[in-house]
Amino acid sequence: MADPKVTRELAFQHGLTGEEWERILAILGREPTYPELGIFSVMWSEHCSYKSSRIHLRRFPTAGPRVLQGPGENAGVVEVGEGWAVCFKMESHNHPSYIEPYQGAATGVGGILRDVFTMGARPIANLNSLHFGRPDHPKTRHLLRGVVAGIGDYGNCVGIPTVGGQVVFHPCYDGNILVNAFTLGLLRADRIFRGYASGVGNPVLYVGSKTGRDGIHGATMASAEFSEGTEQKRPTVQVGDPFTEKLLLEACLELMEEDVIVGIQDMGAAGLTSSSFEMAGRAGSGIRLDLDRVPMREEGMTPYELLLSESQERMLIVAQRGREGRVKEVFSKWALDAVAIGEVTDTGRAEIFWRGDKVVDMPVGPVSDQAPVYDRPREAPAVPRGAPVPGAEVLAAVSPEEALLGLIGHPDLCSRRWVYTQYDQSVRTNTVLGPGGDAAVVRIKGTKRAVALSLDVNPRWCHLDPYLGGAHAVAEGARNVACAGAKPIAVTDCLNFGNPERPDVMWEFSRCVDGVSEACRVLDTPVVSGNVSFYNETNGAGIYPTPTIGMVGLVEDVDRRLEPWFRTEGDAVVLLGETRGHLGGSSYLWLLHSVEAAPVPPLDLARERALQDLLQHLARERIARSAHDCSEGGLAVAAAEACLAPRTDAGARLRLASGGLEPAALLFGEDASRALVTCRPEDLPRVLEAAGRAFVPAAVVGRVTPGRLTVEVDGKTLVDLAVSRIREVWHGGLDPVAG
Amino acid sequence: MNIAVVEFLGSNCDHDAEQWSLRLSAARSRMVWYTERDLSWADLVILPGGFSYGDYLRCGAMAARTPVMEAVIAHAGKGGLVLGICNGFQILCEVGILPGALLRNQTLTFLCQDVYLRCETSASPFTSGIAEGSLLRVPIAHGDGNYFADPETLRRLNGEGRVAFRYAAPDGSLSPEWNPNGSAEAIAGILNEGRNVLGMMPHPERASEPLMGSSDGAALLRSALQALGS
Amino acid sequence: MKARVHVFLKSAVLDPQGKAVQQALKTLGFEEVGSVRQGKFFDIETGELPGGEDPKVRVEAYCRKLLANPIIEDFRVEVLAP
Amino acid sequence: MKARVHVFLKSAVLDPQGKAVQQALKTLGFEEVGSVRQGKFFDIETGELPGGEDPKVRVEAYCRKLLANPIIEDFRVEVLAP
Ligand SMILES: Nc1ncnc2c1ncn2[C@@H]1O[C@H](COP(=O)(O)OP(=O)(O)O)[C@@H](O)[C@H]1O
Ligand SMILES: [Mg+2]
Repeated sequence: MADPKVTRELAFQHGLTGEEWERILAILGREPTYPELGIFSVMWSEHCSYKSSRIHLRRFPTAGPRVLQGPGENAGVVEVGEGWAVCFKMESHNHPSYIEPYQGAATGVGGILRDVFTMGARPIANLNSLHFGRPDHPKTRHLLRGVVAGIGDYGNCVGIPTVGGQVVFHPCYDGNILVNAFTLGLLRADRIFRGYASGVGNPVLYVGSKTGRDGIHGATMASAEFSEGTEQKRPTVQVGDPFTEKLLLEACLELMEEDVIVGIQDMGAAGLTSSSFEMAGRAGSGIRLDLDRVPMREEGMTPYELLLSESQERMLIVAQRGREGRVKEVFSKWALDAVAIGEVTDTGRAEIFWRGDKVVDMPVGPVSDQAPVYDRPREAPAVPRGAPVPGAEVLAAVSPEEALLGLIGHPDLCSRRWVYTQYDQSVRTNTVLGPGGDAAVVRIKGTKRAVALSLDVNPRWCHLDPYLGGAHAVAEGARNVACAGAKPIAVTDCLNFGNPERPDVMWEFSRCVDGVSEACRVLDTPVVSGNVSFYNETNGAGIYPTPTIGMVGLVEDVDRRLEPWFRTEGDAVVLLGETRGHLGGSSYLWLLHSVEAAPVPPLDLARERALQDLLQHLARERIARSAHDCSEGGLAVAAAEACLAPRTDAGARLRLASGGLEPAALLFGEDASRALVTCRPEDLPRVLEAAGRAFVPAAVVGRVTPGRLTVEVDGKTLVDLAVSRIREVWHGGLDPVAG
Repeated sequence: MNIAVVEFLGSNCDHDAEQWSLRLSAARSRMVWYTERDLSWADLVILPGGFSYGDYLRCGAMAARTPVMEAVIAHAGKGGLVLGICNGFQILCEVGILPGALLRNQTLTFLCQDVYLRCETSASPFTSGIAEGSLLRVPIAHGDGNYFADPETLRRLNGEGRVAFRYAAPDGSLSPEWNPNGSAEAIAGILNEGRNVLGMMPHPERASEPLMGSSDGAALLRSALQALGS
Repeated sequence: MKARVHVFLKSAVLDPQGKAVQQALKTLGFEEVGSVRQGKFFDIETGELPGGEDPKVRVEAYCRKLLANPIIEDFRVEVLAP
Repeated sequence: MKARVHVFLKSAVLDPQGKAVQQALKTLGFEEVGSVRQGKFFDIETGELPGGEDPKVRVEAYCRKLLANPIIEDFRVEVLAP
């Protein structure tokens, strides 16, 4: 098949702008060949080049004493003591998952796993953040079932436990779901591998699956809006092969035990192109590739297709000269091919051959890291977003008990058991606390240490107030890991937004980045990796800003961790933090009254930090027995969740003083920076004293009792429910959506 | 005691099984690659869980046809101990050392959760230290654990006391609600005729120390150790 | 009516299972095996179709609505008995 | 040689997948659907068979050695091209 003639129009069809076309002509000093045009289009796509987000991402704090590798590599690396480090990242697979939920989600997991093991880390935990349309949207059930099965089947087969995440439903995702996959791996701090193509004459090896016409132009698809009809024009969907991934993982890690690899990188979006250009770009070297040697799955493939294919389960390795044989040996033990397809040069150019012709000859630098950078126009909405909080009469229409059952049984807040029983949570036998708590806790064998992990974002808050929403996402993540007794140490993010060419979207983006940055600064959690997904928009309707935060915390002594649940009768229940009954942005108003009310709860990051330090102290000193943060659904939902310990029916009797607040505000308000902790009665003075020293308000609100949750306000019983009933409602919440 | 943990392409609970063995101080364990043919040195062979060959075609089908399985058959034939966990159980059925087959879970989904196992017989090297009727809390993690055998086989298994474990309620009773995958007669694990081979879907190695949430699974390996007189 | 439906992966779509089966057959000594593609089939029996609808058209509707995933799969319907 | 192999669950073996498909079809409004059984098929292409072996016999060997589990499955071989 002859290549089409390269014209300006063809460049437009590739998603390039007129300005970018001129730039290409200037860089090359001639018109590009068809494969070169393909390379520019993917390398300069939003997905690969971050052209709209780059100037904003610079504002993230990215350094810290623990950071061994910040943004810019395949994943971030943070030191966790005793010579160990963790490597983690989160990535979106939103568009592919909407088109084909099972394969889209599965290959999303595959991609993020490769990003982590390419750094030399053995993946030990997966998490995922899923955002679907409204629960009763006709597509939601199919998408939910497909995505969950896809994530499970892939991670289960590779043998990585999936230990947590979040599931959110909101109409803003009706036409654009979000699938964000997170992986954390473990490595020795002095054995980090990077994507460098250095050392002139070193061989470039292709390892893993053969190349087919899979997902050609997936990267540019992730950089364009959906419209009626794109569902038809879709490129070939990629199918995941988790068995091959497992072999690839083992082969790479085995090879990494020796001194053979100079640089390594997975072939993700934009496949062979992005891996070779990025590796040469980082090293400031050149690269020569011979496409005839690329293992092919289909007949008649062209250079363009070979360069742009997104076939899964492939990696590129630059090995030390003369050690190719060893690479082949290890890969053949794992029944995989390793083929030398080129070598590192000192020309600073990518020279790519096909049947003896040089089909690509372009400078690496300008393509890989001098991609266009845009400071796109930003504009705040003319009218602040959100409705007012309804008056007391409206709130009084639902009794507190009904409201509590309504919230914990709502698809948004109910148990995720249906989801996570489809995930292998315990393979590798490191899972100390799996899904169902505030944060997952995964131990590091051979030490007393563990990591605590949480994914968080409240898109409604980000919509109402992108700055605060971004800051809250970080604060909640950090609070979740602190409730497990962990110290928050670093963050990865996945920033899901609408069309960046819209000033209001760009404003949301910039504000979210500022909020995330500020919270990360105060909480001492640098951003070490991340991902941006723009164009989550169908027919002009964009999603709410959704900056998913992946928080990583460190538990130094896993025996001094906390769980979220009430367990022991007679324990005192203490509410830490201040309750002002803030209903703006609450789940209560949204889920029960269909009101997205402003403003979002204020966030005092210094107080947040004080609370989190206190929680860690209570855990370390073994003063507290449990800690659970108050987030969606407020104090009452937090209390109900704390009653739902596996295999126990401990409840609580809470006696609250209204302080003049409406019951709904007191029970369901979502004031930030609060947690419910329990302790032995004799430790109560120590808890209160520690809180006092930390300037964290603390109120004794009740006792752990068997079998029932009762809540009295000013002496009046407002809630009196059997724990078994709460459990039943909570477990049944997803049935109408998933069942 | 010398323990062999067999590694197939795609196995992913192999190291969990190895570490489980290593926690028993009297045990020495070694990983055995699927191409090896000699297991004469081993006292106990563990076929680990976890997606050999991706569970493609049928779970355990391809692993059952690897060279090492001839050695496993020989070892079992001589009365050597073999423990198949999850995918290992599926492999033992595929190769015919144990009767029956494991079908897709009744829910048609993968299931990972804690279950209660009722010990049905103490008369085996793996269960000698576990009282009949007592319960173990151990996780399952599988998509195809729905035990199937023809009525005649089931009759024999029951008659010969070769059902080792059944899925049970926390009070030890049997009911469909507590049989997570729809297995025939709630069967979770079975023995061969010689009682030296046990296949089971649940993962005892994932319930073998307090940090994992349960230590109930440790009893299996401890029993085996005792049976081997070490 | 009785029908059999074959659902196959489109030819350009990767078939990891077929690939693994092919390799396994080779290892078992069947060196000649070149390619294997795996698919599903459904044997369907129905009662009377509503309003004399054409059986083939009806079963094709099953496929489009449920049995096949048009993004990665093709299907073929055979009516075995009307 | 080209062959197609069908592998089906024996009739005594419950087919929960087929059952689920049947129920889903009914829910979609295809009330007439009585029973559905799901199976697998393999399209196999080979090079020359060794020593002029009968193609059908050869493919049956694939089935017995790997493709079908006789405890739960039956198979049928069609040779499509010698
Ligand atoms: N997609 C998912 N996969 C695995 N676990 C999940 C998923 N979604 C939610 N969970 C788990 O369910 C629990 C509740 O989630 P969430 O309400 O988001 O917690 P929190 O409010 O404490 O952040 C958490 O333990 C979380 O890890
Ligand atoms: Mg929480």
